[in-house]
Amino acid sequence: MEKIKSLDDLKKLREGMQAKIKLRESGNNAENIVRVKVSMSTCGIASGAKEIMNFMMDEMERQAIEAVVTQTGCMGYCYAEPTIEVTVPGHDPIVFGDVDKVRASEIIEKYIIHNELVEGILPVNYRSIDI
Amino acid sequence: MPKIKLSQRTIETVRNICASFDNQEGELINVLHEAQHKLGYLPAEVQELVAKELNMPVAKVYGVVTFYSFFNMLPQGEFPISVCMGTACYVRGAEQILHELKRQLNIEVGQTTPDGKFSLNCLRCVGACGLAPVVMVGEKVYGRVSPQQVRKIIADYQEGLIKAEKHEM
Amino acid sequence: MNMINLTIDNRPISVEKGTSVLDAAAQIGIKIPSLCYMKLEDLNIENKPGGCRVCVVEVEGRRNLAPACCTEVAEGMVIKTHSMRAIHARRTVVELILSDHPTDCLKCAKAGNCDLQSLAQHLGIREIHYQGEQSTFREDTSPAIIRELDKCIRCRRCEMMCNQIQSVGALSAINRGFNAVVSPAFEMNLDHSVCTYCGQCVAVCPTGALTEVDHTGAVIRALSDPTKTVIVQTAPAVRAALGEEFGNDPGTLVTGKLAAALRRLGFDYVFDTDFAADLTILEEGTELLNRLTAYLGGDQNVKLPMLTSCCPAWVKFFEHQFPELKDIPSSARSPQQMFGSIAKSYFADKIGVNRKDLIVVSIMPCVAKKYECSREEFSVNGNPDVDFALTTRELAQLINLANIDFTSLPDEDFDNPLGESTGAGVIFGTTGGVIEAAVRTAYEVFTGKQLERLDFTELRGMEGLRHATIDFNGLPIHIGIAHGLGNARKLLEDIKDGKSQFHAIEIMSCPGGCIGGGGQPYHHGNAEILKKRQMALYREDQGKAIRKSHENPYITKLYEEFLGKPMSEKSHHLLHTQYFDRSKN
Amino acid sequence: MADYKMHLLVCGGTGCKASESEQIKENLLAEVERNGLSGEVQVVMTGCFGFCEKGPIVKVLPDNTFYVQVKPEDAGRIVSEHALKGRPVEDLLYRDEHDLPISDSKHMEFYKKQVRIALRNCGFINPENIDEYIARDGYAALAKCLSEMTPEEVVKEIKLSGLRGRGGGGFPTGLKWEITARSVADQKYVVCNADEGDPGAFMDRSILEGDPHSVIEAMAICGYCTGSTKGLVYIRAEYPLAIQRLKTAIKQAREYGLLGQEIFGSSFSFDISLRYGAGAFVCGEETALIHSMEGLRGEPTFKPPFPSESGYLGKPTTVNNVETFASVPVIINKGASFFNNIGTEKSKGTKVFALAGKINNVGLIEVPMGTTLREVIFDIGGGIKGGKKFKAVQTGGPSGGCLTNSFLDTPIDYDNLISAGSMMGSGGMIVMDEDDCMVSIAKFYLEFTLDESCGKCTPCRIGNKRLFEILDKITKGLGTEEDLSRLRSLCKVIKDTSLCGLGQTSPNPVLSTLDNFYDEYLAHVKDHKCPAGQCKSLVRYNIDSEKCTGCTLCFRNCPVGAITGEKRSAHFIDNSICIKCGVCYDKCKFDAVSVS
Repeated sequence: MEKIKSLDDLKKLREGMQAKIKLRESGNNAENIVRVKVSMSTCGIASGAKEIMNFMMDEMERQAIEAVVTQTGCMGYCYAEPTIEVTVPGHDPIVFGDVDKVRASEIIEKYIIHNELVEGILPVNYRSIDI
Repeated sequence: MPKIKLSQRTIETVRNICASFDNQEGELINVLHEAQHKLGYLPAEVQELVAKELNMPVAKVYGVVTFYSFFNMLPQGEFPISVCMGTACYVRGAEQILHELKRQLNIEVGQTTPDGKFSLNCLRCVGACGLAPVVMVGEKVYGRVSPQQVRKIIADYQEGLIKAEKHEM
Repeated sequence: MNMINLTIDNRPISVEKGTSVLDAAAQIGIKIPSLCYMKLEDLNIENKPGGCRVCVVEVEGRRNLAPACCTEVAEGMVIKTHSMRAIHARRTVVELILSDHPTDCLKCAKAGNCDLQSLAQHLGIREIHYQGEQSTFREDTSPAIIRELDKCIRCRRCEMMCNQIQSVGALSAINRGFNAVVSPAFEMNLDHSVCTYCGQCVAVCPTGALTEVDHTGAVIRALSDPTKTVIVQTAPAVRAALGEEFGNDPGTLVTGKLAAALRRLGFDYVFDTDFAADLTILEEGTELLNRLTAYLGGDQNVKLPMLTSCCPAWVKFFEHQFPELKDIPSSARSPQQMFGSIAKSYFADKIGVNRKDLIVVSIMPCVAKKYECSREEFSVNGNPDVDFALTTRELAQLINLANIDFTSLPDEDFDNPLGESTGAGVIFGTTGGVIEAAVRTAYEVFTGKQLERLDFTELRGMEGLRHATIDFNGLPIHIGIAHGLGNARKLLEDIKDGKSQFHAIEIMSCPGGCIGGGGQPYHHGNAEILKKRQMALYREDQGKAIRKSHENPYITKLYEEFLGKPMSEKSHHLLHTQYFDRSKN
Repeated sequence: MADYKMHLLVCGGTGCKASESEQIKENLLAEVERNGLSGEVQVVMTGCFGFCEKGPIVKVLPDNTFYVQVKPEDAGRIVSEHALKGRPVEDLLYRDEHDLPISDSKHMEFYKKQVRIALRNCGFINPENIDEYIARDGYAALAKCLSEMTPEEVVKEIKLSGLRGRGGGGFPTGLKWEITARSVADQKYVVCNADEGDPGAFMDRSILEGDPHSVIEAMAICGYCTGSTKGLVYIRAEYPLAIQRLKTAIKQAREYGLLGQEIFGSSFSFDISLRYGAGAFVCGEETALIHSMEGLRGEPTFKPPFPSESGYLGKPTTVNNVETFASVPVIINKGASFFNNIGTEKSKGTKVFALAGKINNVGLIEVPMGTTLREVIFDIGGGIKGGKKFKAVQTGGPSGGCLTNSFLDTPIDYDNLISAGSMMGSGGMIVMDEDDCMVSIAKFYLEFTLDESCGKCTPCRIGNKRLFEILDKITKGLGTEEDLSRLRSLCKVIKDTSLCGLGQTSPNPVLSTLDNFYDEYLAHVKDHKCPAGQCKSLVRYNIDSEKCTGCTLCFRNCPVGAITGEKRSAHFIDNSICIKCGVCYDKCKFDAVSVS
């Protein structure tokens, strides 16, 4: 890995990363990729988040859905672990809670493919500071 | 206390751990962590060896081992079971879970079953309050445990569905 | 100097910055009660865990009460030491301590000398409002020390002495919360530990949790056995402290009354360990001169510096902690053991008593002496050279039992031949004394000249580590002195690293030497007492007609009649010993 | 399969469910069908919106319209107006403080109830990927400090922000840094206290698991300000995942040169290593923590000297907790005024709380200081589980107290919680309902303190033991009224005389329950009754012979054979044998077992 030696280096790296993310998120014209974030905190993992993450990866690969599945930290919805956030290109991210394999398949079959919402939506109820 | 004789391999393991921390007295807790991780528990003989390697009184080592609840001087069961006794778990019925575990395993807190399979302990909050009440078997966390589930969890281990971590001793 | 102004109990006071509230109050005669806190001024010994919370006081503007021992004065502080809040808290804290205490004071070894007992009395505690479970422990009896932890109040003084001062490390706080206590590793008995039996834990324990093993019963039994001849020896430091047990001021010399009391107790012969101290000087001094001569002659294998070996706790210390150095200390036995050995051979023959029928009792300022006389190498066919070692405190107990009014006793002399001693033998009881005694003899033997002055003030004092150079007729002899085993450790580390410049080193385990021994009347944290005892010994030395060991006529006679010369084969057999590596067990 | 153009989200939170959200969903579905929109509009039940006082709630996607206090009969209008014609139903819209309707919920005031500063990246970024952290302005604060600000300016900024220690004490962070900065020494240390020990608090774990770089960055900033080149994280060994993430993050930061020598080409060097706790709650106290890091028993020592002057290995040491550090980069990036504009007069910024216990939305939240307990528990937390009655909320862990109904509208900040008889602590909030016996809760906390006391000072070692014994006596029905005054008196002395924070605050759970639930204590000692029915010794199980069908289920499940009776005839419980396990009560299908 290159060392970051100055503020400028950092800015460059940051801009590069942001552009990449923007590309991903602006959806309509660029990367048409579904993004799934799995909350992998202690609670999440204890409730089976790892299995769900693997399941989502395998299942989407099997169905040839272009998707990136990543892990993230605690989203704060401990009562509904495992939780995942799904961003379908062109739509706001949606968080689903209590995701087991059945619900995960539903999310893929119905929401990701057909934009049909399924049970288990956790409405976002906070504001994060803008970066 | 029954005396045990450390195998040459164990002696080497402990010496290497101490050496990896430069035999510094100030690294005692890190050394003990590492030793327990490798050996499963910290019998008197291991503490004596650590004291010798770090060039410090064994009474002091023992003083530290007995201060921290994480350190064990007795071998734990093949599957150490810990019940979280944090407040969230408590108000959501951890006591009943503990009661049920004691009943099922027929041991008290701090004891190990005669076959050496299970030991039972209480744990401070593990911070998985969203899943209260929480039971840990080894490093695996079981959340929202009901007394009814206890039998099933124990059975899984008893039938060998889940394998234990192996320690040197 | 930076002065701080504050008010204590409505009285303004100005004290040096850094002073504790406890000390500041003491300066204007306000004695705030404390318990765990202990300080031996000038000896660098302070126990300040801030744990007992007895000394709490009210500080204006502060949310909670402040422990006077740990709290430093601050400008403008307003302190109330006896507000209702402070008194209530203090009493509650003491009640709590008592609620976890056996309170069997009437039959406790420490009764009358117990800090907790006096505190409860001081605070007028008549009821314990909070009763509950008490912590209980197994009693531990070793050859010298009894641990009765039910009486432990967790002041941690013993732990501090054992670790910070003595660097022995036999004791540590273990467990936590209500189960916390001070103990050897794995809660084993002391005799399974590296304990040296120096007894400093006993000396500072505020309660009856740590006491010496009581041998008074055995001595009474021996004294009343008509088939036994019972003789007694008494160590130098005892005469400078025993009086305290009977209300004398610290530093009062009671040598004559001591001899009288022992005689009234029924001992057949009343002797003096000082005699054996003189004997030690001849043996040890000769050994030193031999080593020096060899060294000056170019012998590379000679072990220098030579270390003294009178102190049994010190011997056990290096056997555990520095076994690789066990060839360095003098092979001379301690005065107690030399006495026992001579008594059961030379003296027994002289009076025609079989050694089995001769009982040797010693009165020592020390608890380790109990252990020393039980060491296997100091017995012949299972019969120990010294049968019982009593502490100064136990002797006081015996005197009381025998209905002797100590203070009104006449002064009497010791018996001969083992009761005659010189000033050199007397100062064995204080730090620096053994080496000064040795120098007095070694100088004259080595140089063949008379000393012009006998008081080597450069070797005296209370500093933990001291050194001096004595001119042996053009040959500078470097001498080191350590008291307290922690200080001794420093010198030993230097020797181990080959950095020591000394020719001879004197080591005593207890702070101040034997005058501060674990078997002496309790000092209750007052270092002045130790200093006064030290001065008393120097006074006794000053008053002696003979002040050099080699001039003791009975010593000369002993060599003529029995031993031949110092370091002879006979002395080797009777007066010297060997050391063991105890690091393995 | 259909491709929906519009989604109607109906809140399925407990609160909303209680107010007919099921019916709303049914009606909406019927209306959609009736209007022939089945293929275009989907009706879904969701989790709690966390806005229960305005429930039931219906949200429309994709335009984010937010309908509040919806009634089942409103379904028709929502479908016919909004779904069919694209016109929001005005009178169902949420109105702001000026009574203006807000259609796009993104602009709703409500979302300001939770503002995530410390948690800004948790659940957003992949914690094991430093690039994602950098993309969200990560390490920009450190870069700014090193290239544009002097250490004094950084300390000034932190002081100005009003940030106070989030670990419980609330000591001003900037001041702490300044003291260390002023201390002269050849080596100084920055310590992150990650020995999160309050039962029911897990915010530090979440931050370390979800955003470890924010802590690393802040520690480096602190090092720069105070003149320290070494950082240590003291972390609970019980947090293996947090340890692993932190290790990964440190490694990545080193690879990028963000830790190590001459960071950002400046002359400042800084690195971090880990130290592990070993299961001693008292090590959360900073002097105990330092002793533990030195390899000793974690016993606290008297302050002063404070760690800022003499800490780890006797060197000046700044100790801050995880959440405090996590807030620092934001303050530097966005300025002190951004931070001090949030919160109350003396408590600035936001605070993370871990909601747990008898609450619906157990989870991690972050709210501005000054938010009320009511908003936290009922809005964000979704109210009490199972529709039970709120009884108390415990804040501050074993050092805190239990707050009742009357404190629900108290704005949360350091000082208000203390004057209410509790404290902020690290931010655990355990909600209790009518089934919780407050004497037992006090006893539970005392038992915890007893287990965790280091045993060094008398009041904590013996005093708490005696407190526990008295409470135990009371829960067994053996207490007297005199015991209550004895409790109070002993509590005061323990607070007044204990050596460290653990002992000084350990009586709080007892005192606050004595203050707020005295009647409950009285019931135990005078009537020998436990109103919540939790104290087993005071409870009797009985079988109502009228209701009992003799199904033998209780008989078969009783672990001690206390139940007798013939099949198909009424059963009886022998209370001399009964161990009050409650199995019979749980098992009975006919409601025949009663508790008294």
